[in-house]
Amino acid sequence: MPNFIMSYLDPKVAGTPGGAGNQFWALIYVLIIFAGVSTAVICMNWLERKALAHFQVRLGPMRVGPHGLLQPIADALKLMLKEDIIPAEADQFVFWVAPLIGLLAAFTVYTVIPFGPSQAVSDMNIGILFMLGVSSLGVLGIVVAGWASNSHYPLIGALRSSAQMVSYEVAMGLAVVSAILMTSMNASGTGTLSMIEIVRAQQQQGVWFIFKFFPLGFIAFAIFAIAMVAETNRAPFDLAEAESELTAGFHTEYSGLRWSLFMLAEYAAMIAVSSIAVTLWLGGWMRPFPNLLHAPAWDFIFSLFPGLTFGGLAAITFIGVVRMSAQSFFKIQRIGLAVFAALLGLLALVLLVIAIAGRSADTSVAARFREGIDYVYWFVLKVAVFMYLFIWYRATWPRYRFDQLMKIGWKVMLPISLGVLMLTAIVGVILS
Amino acid sequence: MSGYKDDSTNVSNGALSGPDRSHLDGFTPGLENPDKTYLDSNELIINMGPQHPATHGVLRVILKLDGEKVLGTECVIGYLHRGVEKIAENRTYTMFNPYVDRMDYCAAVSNGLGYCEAVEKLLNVEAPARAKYIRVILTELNRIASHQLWLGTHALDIGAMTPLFYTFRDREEILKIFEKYCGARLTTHAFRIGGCQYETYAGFEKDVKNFLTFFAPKIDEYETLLTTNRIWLERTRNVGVISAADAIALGVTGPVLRASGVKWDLRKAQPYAAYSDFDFEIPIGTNGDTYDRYLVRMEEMRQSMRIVEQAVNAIPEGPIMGKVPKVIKPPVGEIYHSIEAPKGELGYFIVSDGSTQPYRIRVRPPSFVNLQALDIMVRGLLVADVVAVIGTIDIVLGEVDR
Amino acid sequence: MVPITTVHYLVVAAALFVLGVIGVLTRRNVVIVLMSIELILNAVNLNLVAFSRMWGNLHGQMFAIFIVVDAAAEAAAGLGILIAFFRNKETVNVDEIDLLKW
Amino acid sequence: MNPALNSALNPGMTPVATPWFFYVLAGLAVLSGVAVITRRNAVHAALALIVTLLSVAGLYLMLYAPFVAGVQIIVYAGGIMVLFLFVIMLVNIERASKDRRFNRIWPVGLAASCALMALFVSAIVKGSHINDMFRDRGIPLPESSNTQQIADLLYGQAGKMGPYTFAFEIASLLLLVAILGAVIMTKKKI
Repeated sequence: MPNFIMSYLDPKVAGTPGGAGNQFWALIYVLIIFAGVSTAVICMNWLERKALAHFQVRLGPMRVGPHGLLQPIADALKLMLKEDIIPAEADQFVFWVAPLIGLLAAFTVYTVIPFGPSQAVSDMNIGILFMLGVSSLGVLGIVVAGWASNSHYPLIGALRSSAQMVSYEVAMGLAVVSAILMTSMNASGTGTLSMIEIVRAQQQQGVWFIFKFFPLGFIAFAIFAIAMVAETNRAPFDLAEAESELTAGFHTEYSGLRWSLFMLAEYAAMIAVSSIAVTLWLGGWMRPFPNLLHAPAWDFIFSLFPGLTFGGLAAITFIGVVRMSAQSFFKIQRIGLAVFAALLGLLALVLLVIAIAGRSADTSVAARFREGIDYVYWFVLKVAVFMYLFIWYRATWPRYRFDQLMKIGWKVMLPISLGVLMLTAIVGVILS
Repeated sequence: MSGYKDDSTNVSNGALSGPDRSHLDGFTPGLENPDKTYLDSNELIINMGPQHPATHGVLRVILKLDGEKVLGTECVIGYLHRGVEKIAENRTYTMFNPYVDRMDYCAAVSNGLGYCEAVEKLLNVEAPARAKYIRVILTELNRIASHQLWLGTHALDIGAMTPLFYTFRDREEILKIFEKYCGARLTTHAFRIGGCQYETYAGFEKDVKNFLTFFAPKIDEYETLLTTNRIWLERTRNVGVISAADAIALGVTGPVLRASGVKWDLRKAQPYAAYSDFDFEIPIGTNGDTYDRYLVRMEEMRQSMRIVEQAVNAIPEGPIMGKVPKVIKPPVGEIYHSIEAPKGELGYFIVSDGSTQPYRIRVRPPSFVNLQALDIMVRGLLVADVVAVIGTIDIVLGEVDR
Repeated sequence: MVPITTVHYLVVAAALFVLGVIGVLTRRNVVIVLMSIELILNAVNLNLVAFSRMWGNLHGQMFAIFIVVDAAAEAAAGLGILIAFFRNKETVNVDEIDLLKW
Repeated sequence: MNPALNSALNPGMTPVATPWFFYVLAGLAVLSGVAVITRRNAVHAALALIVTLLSVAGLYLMLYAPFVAGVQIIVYAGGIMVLFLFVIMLVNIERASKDRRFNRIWPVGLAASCALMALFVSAIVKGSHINDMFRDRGIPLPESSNTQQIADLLYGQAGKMGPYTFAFEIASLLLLVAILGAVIMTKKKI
């Protein structure tokens, strides 16, 4: 039934596939997102190892593929083929199911993340509430994994992690509420919990919420940015898996594929919380200055960015090819890197062609593609900044101690976020 | 856990004052009432080590925990015991010299210096001035290398990954000098009884001076990473506090003692080698906490650079070997000689029966003695602090177990 | 397929309620008894929300939200009592909780 | 235009999802409910309860109550159940897992529950078939503004109190009391 399949590409239909009840496209979106997030996690794996290595005056993976580009694939293969050990005294069923809980929680969140005004699986009326709720389910996987391992280090890691995530959720939730409060600063005085509507509210009010009521929006954003690091168990709040204290915390007893599922869940959760931050405070899919520079010419200029970015990456890769040692030992690596550069260049070319083809007509398929690419590009770019920050934190800071973590969560972040919430409400009432 | 005795190590109930435990808010780890804990459920007894990322080798610490709080610890050592002292009884004095390098393998040069000087004292010979200067240069370089290793691993234990790679990058330069001088990087066997075996290679002074100019900004680089880092401050300040009285009573030496405010450094107190010729300060701390120990060691690296600079500028010409007989046969007697190794007082007690082999050698390793302070330092703190304190004591298990 | 009506939801809610009651009346472990109470509360909530849809107003949903609040309070207090009890008696079985004071 | 899009454009009493979803969710809820009361291990029971809670949240979504569903997930599954798991880990369940599962009077309890079940069945049968009490009133309940309407009920529209504002404040007081009570009961020294 081509009608059923094509219905979503019809430019007259607005809304997300889930919202429009279009189950076929919703399923396609779910698959795209699953594949996309998995790929992003793999890229993130490579990027983290390389970036961390360069922070630390070393090279990182260099052997598997040119500049270690194939390293994540090799890692994934290794982890899949590795023996999956379940300790004899462990609770078999719970041990088996724990990583899946974390993974499910991390991936379910993506159903409401808006990569664009209609580039989301579903636009739920309670989007942000759903997101916070489901991402808080991830802690169950960790707690249960620590318990099921039937070993002391994982148990301590699990207890730490549950206390940590529960207490940082409070500050996180309050910061989110102050952003939601800002959505109601319009003529009708009605706010929204829908992720798409939150971005639209920023567009209507002409300001990203990070700059709204400066510095209130910024403080709320900072609270969220700190809490989300704690929420995802990353350095400097990685107490649940503190290597030097608890060997590996809650996943000490895990190995092979099951362990890699934990890692997948962790990185997926990182991307998910970064997406929340981007949606709530950094304008989601919007390009910079959508209201100030709204002429079609500006639209065209900004739509060139995706192509130019990939072009730049291709150029950097090509410089890498040229600079690579000419020894015959590196011949295959050189060819591989050149092919990679060519692929990137091709991608850049395709993106540029789409941008140019879709520049004028608003209803053509090319224009819709151009728009969609634009939205996803800006969204992903903003998320990528957060991903880089995660790596940067890890390279820079020592780890907090458990009591200090709790102190910061309850005695610093909670009062500040409460204060920001009240001030936002007061300022909003005064200004409206 | 069998073999775990809680009362044996409780120094604080005895003559010593013990660290300030006011942060325990009323909860006393109950030796009087060992079954009562926070939740009144059973305590958690966990084995930290012998295979654990943060115990610096094969130290095994049995931790008695109440949740995260440490009620008591017991160190189980001996996993790296090689019987170095016993081996000495079956080796000649010269043959035993390389063995001492294997004790504190992070500061092998200091070990060799202590042993050679002890035997020289027993033989009643003295190394020539040039040899003494070379010894000082190499020993101080080795002190810097040892402190670098300590800094990297200590920071890694507390969760900062990056300093480890910075310090290893810079330690490499020192190891290169060692390699050029004597062919070995880690267990150098740099000195011989009576002086040095090797004359310095051409360009030794230049290399050392290059290193000094190279390294001065690097210390500042480490300090920018850590010294004013808020998390680092919170993790190290008031952690693992040991008072001067406790430290002295436990026999703690080295930077751990000096951080508690005791100005005791054998290089000044009883100068050996050529240390009396040089002008340097002894950094001391005030609180005796982990942060003070960190600062003391950082400052010690700077002072070592000062010493090296003075020594390399004033290195005299002359022979490098004293008048030592081919076969070393010390007179009957005994001798104790100690030097200031990077980790503290490294002493050698040698009993000679007049033969070519020592009758008995007893080593007083600084790590072994300092490790005793672990229990008193970590009681009432959290698990994460145990790791930090093990790091700050700066133990090397090769030296603890010998 | 039969369209889903309010009655369907009522049947599910009744089943959950009875399961909860069975749990409360027969299990010994206090933790599981508390969980069974959560089952009962959920069954009630499901009924309220189903009726809310049936009548087409939101009062049932409001009640459901208040019951969730109540369940949170109940869980906190119940588990607090459980921990206090476990500290003194070293047991989590209801039929051993037979003293008013100890 | 396909029928699915049609239904999205006129929000009414059309089902959010197919009946198929209902049966899956209801089955999951009841089956894991059974697991809750029969599992010997408290952690298994807690996991089963989480499945029940999430299925019930799904049923709420089908009943046009997305906000209640969100609250259910965030408070029940994310908060209360973590608390339960935490407590299960704190109290020593080694002994509890070897004990008898059911108390001595379990036949009585089961009989009473069966009687309750019979009561429910009769009530539902009577209500649906004889009095036709449970017919749909056909009043639309818009899903897209559910949260806003609940907010109106809770906080009131601009300037005046809603019907539940006072109750809401009381509920927060109840939570405060519960927190204080839990703290006092569990902490020995305050």
